[in-house]
Amino acid sequence: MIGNLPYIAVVIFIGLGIYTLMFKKNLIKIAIGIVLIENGVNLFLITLGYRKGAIAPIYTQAPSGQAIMVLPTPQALTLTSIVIGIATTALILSVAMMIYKHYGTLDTDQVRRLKG
Amino acid sequence: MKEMSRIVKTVTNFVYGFIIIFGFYIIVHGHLTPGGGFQGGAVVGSAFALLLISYGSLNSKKFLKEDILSLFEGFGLILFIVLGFSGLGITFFYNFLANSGSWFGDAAVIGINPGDMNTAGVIPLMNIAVGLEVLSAFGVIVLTMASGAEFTKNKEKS
Amino acid sequence: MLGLLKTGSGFWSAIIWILLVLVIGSIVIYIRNKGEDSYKKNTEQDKPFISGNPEESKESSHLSASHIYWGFTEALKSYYDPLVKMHTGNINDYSSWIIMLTVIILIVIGVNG
Amino acid sequence: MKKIIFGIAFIIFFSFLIVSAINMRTFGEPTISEMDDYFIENAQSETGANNVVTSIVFDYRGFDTLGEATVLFTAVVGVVALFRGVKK
Amino acid sequence: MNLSNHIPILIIAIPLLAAFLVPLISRINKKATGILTTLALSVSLILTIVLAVKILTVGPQVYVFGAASPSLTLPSGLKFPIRIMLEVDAMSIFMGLITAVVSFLGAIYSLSFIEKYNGVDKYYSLLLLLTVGMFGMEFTGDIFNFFVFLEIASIASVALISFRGIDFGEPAEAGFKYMIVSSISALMVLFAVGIFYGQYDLLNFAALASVIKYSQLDKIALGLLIPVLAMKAGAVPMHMWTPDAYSEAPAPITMILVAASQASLYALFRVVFSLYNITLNTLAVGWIIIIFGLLSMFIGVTMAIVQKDIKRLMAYHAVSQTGYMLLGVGVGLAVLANPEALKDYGITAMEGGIFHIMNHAMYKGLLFLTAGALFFRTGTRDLNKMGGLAHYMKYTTIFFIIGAAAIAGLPPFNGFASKLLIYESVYRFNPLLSIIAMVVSILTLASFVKVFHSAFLGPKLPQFKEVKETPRSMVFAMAVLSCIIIFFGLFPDLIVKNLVHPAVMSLIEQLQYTGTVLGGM
Repeated sequence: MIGNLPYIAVVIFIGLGIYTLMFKKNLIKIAIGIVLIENGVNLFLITLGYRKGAIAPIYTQAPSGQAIMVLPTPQALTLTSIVIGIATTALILSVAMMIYKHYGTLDTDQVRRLKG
Repeated sequence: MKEMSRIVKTVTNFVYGFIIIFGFYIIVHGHLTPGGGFQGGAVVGSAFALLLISYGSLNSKKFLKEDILSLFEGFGLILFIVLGFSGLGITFFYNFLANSGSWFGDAAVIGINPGDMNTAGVIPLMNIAVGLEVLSAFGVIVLTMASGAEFTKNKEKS
Repeated sequence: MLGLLKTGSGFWSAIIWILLVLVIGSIVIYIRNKGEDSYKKNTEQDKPFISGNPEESKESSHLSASHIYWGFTEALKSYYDPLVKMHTGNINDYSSWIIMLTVIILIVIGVNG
Repeated sequence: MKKIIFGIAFIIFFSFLIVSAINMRTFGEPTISEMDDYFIENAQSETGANNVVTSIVFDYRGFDTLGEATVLFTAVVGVVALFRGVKK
Repeated sequence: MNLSNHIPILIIAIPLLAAFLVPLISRINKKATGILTTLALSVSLILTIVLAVKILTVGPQVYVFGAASPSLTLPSGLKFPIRIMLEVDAMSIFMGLITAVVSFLGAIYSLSFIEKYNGVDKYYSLLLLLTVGMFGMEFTGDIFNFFVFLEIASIASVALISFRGIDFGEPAEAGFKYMIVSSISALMVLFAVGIFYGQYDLLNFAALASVIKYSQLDKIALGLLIPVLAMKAGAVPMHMWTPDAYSEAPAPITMILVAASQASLYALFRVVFSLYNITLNTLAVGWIIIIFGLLSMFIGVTMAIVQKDIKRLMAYHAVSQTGYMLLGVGVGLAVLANPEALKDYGITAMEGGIFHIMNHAMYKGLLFLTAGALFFRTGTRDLNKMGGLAHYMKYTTIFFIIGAAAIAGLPPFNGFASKLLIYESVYRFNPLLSIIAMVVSILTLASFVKVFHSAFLGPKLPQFKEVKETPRSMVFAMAVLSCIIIFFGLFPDLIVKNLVHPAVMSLIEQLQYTGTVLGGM
């Protein structure tokens, strides 16, 4: 039963992010929500790659007699997705700064000149 | 951003060189130890952020030039894609240096070994290219957003 | 034949259509020319006639966009009011709708297998 | 009213996520790992890199890495373009 | 080395290299950036055409990165591919052609359009990156690689949408909204990738398609993928970002954004047809897509009628036209498990839907370019403030008439051909759907009559005395699109037989797609 607890944690991360996106009214908080989902998904990938009692997939000075290694692909994927996440966050925050300059507010109820 | 107190600046002076060297160590040893171009680049980028925060965005302009950083960024990216292109005789991204005996061309000892710098073919070169790109990209983003923050704040008062 | 598109229950050819339009159009023009010509240039017939009222200036007589189809939108007011109201422009609603639709699709797929 | 409907939608969505988490393979015991075993066994001889992750990042999945570097470059160009003309 | 084997990667890599070079070149010469961009995009247009000819005669092409040979998908007797590969079949190259044409014309149009802004080098760099992202989404055969290119395309689009954000607030707002929704969609795609990886330890589309079981988790992955990809394509009721983003972006970018949203549509079709195919309940999923289509068509067009901003109006039409594509392909999906009905009318419906993608990219691109020309000369997008512009901009008026007639489905333009295919085949599936589609077409005509009347007709207005015809490069881009529209309208059978039908067959026949990677099955 405890076997799937890490996945539950991942799902809670994603759920919190979605909740933030749906119900929080501040643009910066919405950016935080995106980051939460992103971390949840990254954690999900890493969790998929774990193998009990295994070592990191690096042969340099690895402890001898320990043959099993964790799955390397999810680590590579997570590395890629982390960098993508940084890029996304930087752009979101810059645009939010621009909005603040022109609108003077970060409230989603007021940042809606485009509607209808 | 204002500059911070003398304590912070002194500590920064001590630390930032080590952070940058540590970052380059991670970049160069990417094919042997944990890390690689992205991780090392991010470490160096954090040193830039530290400098920016402790010295304030106005003072740090003197030693962190956005212009030069973006030049480095373009250089790193072009090096990366050119390394990809140079495998084109066989396929794009073909590791043409691995096990060839020339630069970084030694065959690795199979199994657990202490590690040899001169292995892995184009991977160390790509690590350096990506590291250069990432560190300058982080520098440019941090600097631009700092001046942008200044800009948005000034506009708000007027 | 070139330009013949089979549509399952028939065919469509733009070239035949154009030829037909040309033929029918020339017939129409021919018939029209046979009629009596009572139009004379540079007389009273040329001037606009608005029930005897003076003609408005050219600039103000242009109908702007928001007046076009006023009747249509007025008649469908009960349809348009909630629809326009739905487009709030609020970013929370944007993401909420995505989640909403995801849930609906997940339920449909889950039920129907 | 709208908030309640969206709230219910959120709860259902979350429960679907929980279902997917429970159905996932057991933590720590990957059942199928052919591709990763291939990497672990052959990365050293094929690429010469001791670090398997790096050999995946730059060799087996090198094109992803190019894309990732491109994303970072795009973000930098985007941020600079957004704040262009700002006094330096 | 034989370069003809490397065409798929060169199409992506040459604009990418140019995108990296543009900021460096601009330090030497600002003017050269536009020329370099156009040159790179024209090279990739030519290569795309060459590749299209090759694929339509020889068959699907694969390109494996870093392998000992470009077509070595399974090294040393493995049963699964380990490297990233591009897999270009008839459907991918169909979308690739659209992308290549649209981005090339967008770059040419930009040569004059973007002159008055500063930061031109960044603009061109981002335009090239957006094109790279679209090409990557269309050509890739790897599901994680698809996510990476999706992110490239969305980040570049956001930066371009908010390109005018330094002077106005609205572009930044539109960019923020688009960024949030596209981040959600990309992260959901990544979550689905994780689900697939966790079950099958594979990341390749074709290899996944051959082992997929449609288990509980696969259902959840499908349920996450369909709405987010439909959202990126602009399906109602997740279309709200479309008018915001399309109206605030510079006009040539709007034209490319239309093609970018169609790349997501392509991904949706690829997931449903090539990845799952008949393992899923085709009737249920088909009806989901049909209902998306119906809602998009109807709500899109009715919202368009009440708009006052010319680009916003056209953006709602883009939503409405996306509905036709979803309708046509959805009918094809609904009868996928029924070979008789599929042969009877399903394939025709899909041909209509797929053909409409290309037609839509062309005429909607043309319409957005004319709107951009009006904005370029008058400085306003508000229809209430326009009038009498036909006196000053004769070419633009003609191009607008062609585009409006094509979108409304008037014969003999190309919109009519694809809409006719959809009407006649969908009628045999369910007559009601066909009737709604026709009503939507009439409403489309009505709203474009409104635009035509309020922008072009009427007396000469004093405030537009200085307005001239647009510069030559803009006229050139619009003229090329008009010629394509007229050609497609006159000879639709050529396109349907040679391009659209192979594309449809490559979607329907899953074994062909998987067999290209996994060997003869």
